[in-house]
Amino acid sequence: MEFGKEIGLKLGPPTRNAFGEALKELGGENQQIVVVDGDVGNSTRTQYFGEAYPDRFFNVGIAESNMIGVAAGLAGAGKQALAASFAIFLLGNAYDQIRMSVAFPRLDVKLVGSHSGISIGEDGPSQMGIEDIALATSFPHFTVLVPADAPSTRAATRAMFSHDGPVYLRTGRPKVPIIYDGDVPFEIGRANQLRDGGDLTIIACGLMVAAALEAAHTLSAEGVEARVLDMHTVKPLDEEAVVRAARETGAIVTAEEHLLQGGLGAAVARTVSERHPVPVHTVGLENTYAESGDPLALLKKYGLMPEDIVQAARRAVEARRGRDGG
Amino acid sequence: MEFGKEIGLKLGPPTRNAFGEALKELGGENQQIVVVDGDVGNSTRTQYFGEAYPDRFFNVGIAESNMIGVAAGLAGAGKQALAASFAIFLLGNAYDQIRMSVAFPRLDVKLVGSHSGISIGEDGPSQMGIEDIALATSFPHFTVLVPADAPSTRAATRAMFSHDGPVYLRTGRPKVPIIYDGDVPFEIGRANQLRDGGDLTIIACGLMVAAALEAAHTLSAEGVEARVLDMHTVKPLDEEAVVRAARETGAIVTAEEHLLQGGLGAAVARTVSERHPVPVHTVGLENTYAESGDPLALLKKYGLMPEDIVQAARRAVEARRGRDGG
Amino acid sequence: MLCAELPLEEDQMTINRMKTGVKSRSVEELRETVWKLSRQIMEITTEAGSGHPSSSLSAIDVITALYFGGIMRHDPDRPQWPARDRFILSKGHAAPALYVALAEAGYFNPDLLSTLRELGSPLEGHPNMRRLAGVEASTGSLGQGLSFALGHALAARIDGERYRVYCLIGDGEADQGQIWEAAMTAAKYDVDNLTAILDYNEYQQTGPVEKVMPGLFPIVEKWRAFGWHVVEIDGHNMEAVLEALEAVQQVNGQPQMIVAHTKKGKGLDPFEEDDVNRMHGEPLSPEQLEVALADLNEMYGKVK
Amino acid sequence: MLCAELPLEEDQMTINRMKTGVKSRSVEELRETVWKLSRQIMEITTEAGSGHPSSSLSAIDVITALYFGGIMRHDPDRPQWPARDRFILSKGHAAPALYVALAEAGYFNPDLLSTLRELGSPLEGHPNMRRLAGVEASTGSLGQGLSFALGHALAARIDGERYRVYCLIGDGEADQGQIWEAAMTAAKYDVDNLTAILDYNEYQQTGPVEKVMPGLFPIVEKWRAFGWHVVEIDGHNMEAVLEALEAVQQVNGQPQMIVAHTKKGKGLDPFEEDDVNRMHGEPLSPEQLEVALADLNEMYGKVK
Ligand SMILES: Cc1ncc(C[n+]2csc(CCOP(=O)(O)OP(=O)(O)O)c2C)c(N)n1
Ligand SMILES: Cc1ncc(C[n+]2csc(CCOP(=O)(O)OP(=O)(O)O)c2C)c(N)n1
Ligand SMILES: [Mg+2]
Ligand SMILES: [Mg+2]
Repeated sequence: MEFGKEIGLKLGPPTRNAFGEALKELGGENQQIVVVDGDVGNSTRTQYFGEAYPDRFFNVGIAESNMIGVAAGLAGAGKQALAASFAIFLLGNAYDQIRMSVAFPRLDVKLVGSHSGISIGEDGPSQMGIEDIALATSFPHFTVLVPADAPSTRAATRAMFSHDGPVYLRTGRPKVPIIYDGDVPFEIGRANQLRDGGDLTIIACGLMVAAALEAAHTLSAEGVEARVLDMHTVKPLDEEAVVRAARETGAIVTAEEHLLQGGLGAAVARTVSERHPVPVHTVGLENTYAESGDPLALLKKYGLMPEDIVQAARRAVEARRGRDGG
Repeated sequence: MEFGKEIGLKLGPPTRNAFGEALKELGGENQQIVVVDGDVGNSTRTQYFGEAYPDRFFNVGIAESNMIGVAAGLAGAGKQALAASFAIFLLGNAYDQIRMSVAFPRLDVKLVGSHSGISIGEDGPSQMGIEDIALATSFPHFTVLVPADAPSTRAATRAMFSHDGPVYLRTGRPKVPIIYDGDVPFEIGRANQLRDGGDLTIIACGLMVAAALEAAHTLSAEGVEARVLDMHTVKPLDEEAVVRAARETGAIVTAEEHLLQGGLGAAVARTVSERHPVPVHTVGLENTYAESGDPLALLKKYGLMPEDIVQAARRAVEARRGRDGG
Repeated sequence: MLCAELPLEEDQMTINRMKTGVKSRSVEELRETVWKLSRQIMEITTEAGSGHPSSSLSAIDVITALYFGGIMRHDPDRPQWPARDRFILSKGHAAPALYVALAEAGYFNPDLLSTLRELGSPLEGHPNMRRLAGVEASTGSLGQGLSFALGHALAARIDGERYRVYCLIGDGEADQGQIWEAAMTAAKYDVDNLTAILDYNEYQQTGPVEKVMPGLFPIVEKWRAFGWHVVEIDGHNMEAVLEALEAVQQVNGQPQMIVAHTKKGKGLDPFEEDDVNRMHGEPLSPEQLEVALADLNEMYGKVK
Repeated sequence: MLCAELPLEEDQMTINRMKTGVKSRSVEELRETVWKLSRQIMEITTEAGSGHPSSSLSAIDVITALYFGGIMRHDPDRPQWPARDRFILSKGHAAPALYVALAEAGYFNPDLLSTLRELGSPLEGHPNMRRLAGVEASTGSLGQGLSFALGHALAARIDGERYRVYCLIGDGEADQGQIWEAAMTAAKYDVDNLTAILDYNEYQQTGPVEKVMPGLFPIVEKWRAFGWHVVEIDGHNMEAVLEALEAVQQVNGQPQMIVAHTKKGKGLDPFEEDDVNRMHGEPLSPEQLEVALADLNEMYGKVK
């Protein structure tokens, strides 16, 4: 997805690839890591690990519920177990298994969902994970990571295994712009500020971080300066960064490749309304499934373009001014 | 749960019973209604229907995924199909089946989840539905009903079958106070205002409506007058009532027997921050599972008592004053 | 490999075939149809640049027999006809096979085929029952269709209708527990108007069933132990397919499973050459398409 | 009904029993233990006023044999001992049976038993592995334990450990597709350190299996078709239980299923009188408890 071209962002590899490579690396460093696949390792890229460490790789077939149970049992026996599938098949077909066998006992299971969002394109809505963030954040004690690009996905994968307890990591299928080309700051629970500005804050995750940067550029030309936060950890939310944004910029726009219900925007709105009420406008899928089609055409049709963030930003700034003046 | 005793509320039957009776009645009126059970009909009370209309009642065993598929197929063939189980087993074990076979094709399937909340008590967290609202509201086009008492559950059950399309109805296990003893206004998507007040609005659903009324009574003695809304429809949310509450009372408290993540409070916060930012304080389960124990003792320990609403209300009013004054 | 257990007299077969609303085709015509639809499957997925041609090809003989062999009573002019027989494509990624059959039957204008997977086209990557006449179920998440088919079959019982429900599942798809839940429940309710066909093409997404889930074997014994009447056939032999589909209609009080031995892209070089996963989820490149179409023509005696 | 397929020599049985960290009991002592633990199950659930005594009673002989018959190597002083054998109670609602066994073995003070289901007690309504030593898995949502047990069994393989994993599932629980997913996968990986026991008490929540899910029959053929070594026994006959549990340890390259024919509250009047669901999920009233305890004493020759 070529967002941010005009501000010099270069297209990098898909985040699922970055994850797969990092996982393989980690597998070499840590013998306790085991991987369970639901027969989609060539899609999620756990295959890289599987080929390198076949003795620690278990393909349980197209059976996501069982995949989670097996991973949980491996963790119960002391392993760091990772299970991966398409985001929606993982969280949707094994929700209760994750709840009962992973989240409730807080076992050290790492979950990775590929094929997130609508940017998978032609395969269509049955394969699109647009509710995975809502599902994953619903689990008490869970950590939910939505990295924006390949380098930060690599960092997220490492951070995930350094963290003791259940983590969900969201990856995507298309190539995405490189946000972090040098140093990659990645601390779980700590937003990365990519740009500062005093008129509003755009809080984004995943693919939408590049869109947010592009939007900020457009807004700047209009004289509106936006702070941009890469909220790579959706849970636990970096509430301090959110409250600071509310206090210092007075208006917030969120952007995510996900349903608005239960997503990043909803989490931000809850924090803001409790701790420092300011206008929060949300960009995401509004109560709808998408359809098959070209990824970019879909992002346009369903309102997930930089331009949609720009418009939300204008509305948010307008709303702030209304309040300030009123 | 004897909330609201001092304001004259009388304990009525559990909402699951009211649902079961209404379903049986409707079964007599409408031959197109069929029911699918996951071998818990004596818990969900679909048994009443099953005994009256055995030819239209299918018990598929302890297999919630299949239960949803069968119900969806029956709906595909023109039936009004209802499937019921414990809230978490229904939504958690069959999330993807509901998504793919019900929500996406918008089939006329009615889902009913009993054993919601932590007030089921001793059976403990594995049986408690505390994420069902988050899961059900995540489905595009879904209608999600959380009635407060037996009479409105009866009305909700009827409304559900008058509505064309997927509906989730949440019921509970304990006896709950009667809120509506005469006329029961129940329009899907339209909140019921149970009390007016100018200092804040308490928006509640399910069992917490009675708690909200009791809290409002306590607050009144302190000179704080609360509007109370029974938000029996969590989706689609009555945004107009919410915005009116924000505009007219300037502060909001939400109360639900559910995780805060993805629940009523999050939906209200999202609407308010986009359309009329004011303080919203939320009462519910904060990122935790509960445990086994006496229902009332659990509600106390996990902060779901009228007193917890009162405290949140004080904080919200305080926050509003800070803003008004600041 | 043919072992349909209830062979029928010629007469009875003819009568059964006449039930359909669509003119039923001779075995020779059916082979011709398979040839045509196979072409289309490969062409439209190559044109779309994505999709699952090999998963569609393995099922096309069965689907052709169902829609055009006089097996299913259906009427393209009345897709919602209450008494119609139903076909549920549980392995939804084989959507192209369903689309070309529906177009051939007249459910929609065949011109639409070339819009496969384009934004705005009702021919989505996986079947969407809300957008395309003749599609009975929205599928794409594996494991769900058999339960859905069972729901339809039970509805027939309530309504006193005599329609039959056919459901096609993948062999890899049978990894899913929901398939076995549905199998058990179908046996409980003795639904004999439900026929499942297992597209036993021996490959799943990442490799051969033999490697990915040998636990699926022995497949016939499994379905028998789950209370089903099981028939095993060569799923690319039209006579065998027809005979099995006829035969199962005579079974009383039991759901029926036809295990159809098939291949992903049988006889077509680009597929035959791949022993990893027989090009699962990969369209042919234009060059491969040319080779495959030539192979197909040869197989069907179409060489000019 | 006993048909353990690999009978052992007396010697071998004794050797196997000696593996355990806990002193193993004689058959007579084990019967005595069953008597004691059965009492406790009924007493603590009646005191708690809720719970599943009948579901616990049907499984108590098997659990007793596992923990005290020299079958499992385990050590109450080292509940996390890496080489321990594991017991996973998949049908988590039988928690009382697990709790009384763990208390008897010395995992915790038996005084705790009377706090069952009270706020603050680690003896929750369903097992919580984070709160009680000896509990290997948090369960309560049916269908999940066998996958979890399989995970443990695979971990042993990676680590070169020789521990065994035992998993108890309900007959109704086998309605769940995940059970069959796990069954298939266990067969794929030839895990012979995994033994499942099916508590075949013939009742589920709303009625007899016969009525609720006759599709579960024939159960032995199903597990065989899924690649398991199957043994069928009388689950209330201690010799038979021990013999089966010994025998399956000799099986190579295959997971094993012991189908244990049991009863919910065998021989105890209040349960025997209920032919709806044998008091599923209902504790005995104090009066019923008295009757049931008297029946139990009689069965075990404890009448004074
Ligand atoms: C629940 C679910 N998990 C994973 C997938 C991804 N997927 C699509 S096709 C496929 C392989 C299916 O194999 P099989 O059933 O043998 O079908 P074939 O293509 O061989 O006919 C997989 C795993 C899916 N669609 N649904
Ligand atoms: C996923 C799930 N669905 C439903 C239930 C509710 N439930 C608890 S016990 C039970 C019956 C279990 O029957 P069976 O497995 O035969 O156990 P038994 O008590 O007879 O040993 C049911 C349905 C549950 N615990 N989990
Ligand atoms: Mg296949
Ligand atoms: Mg049972």
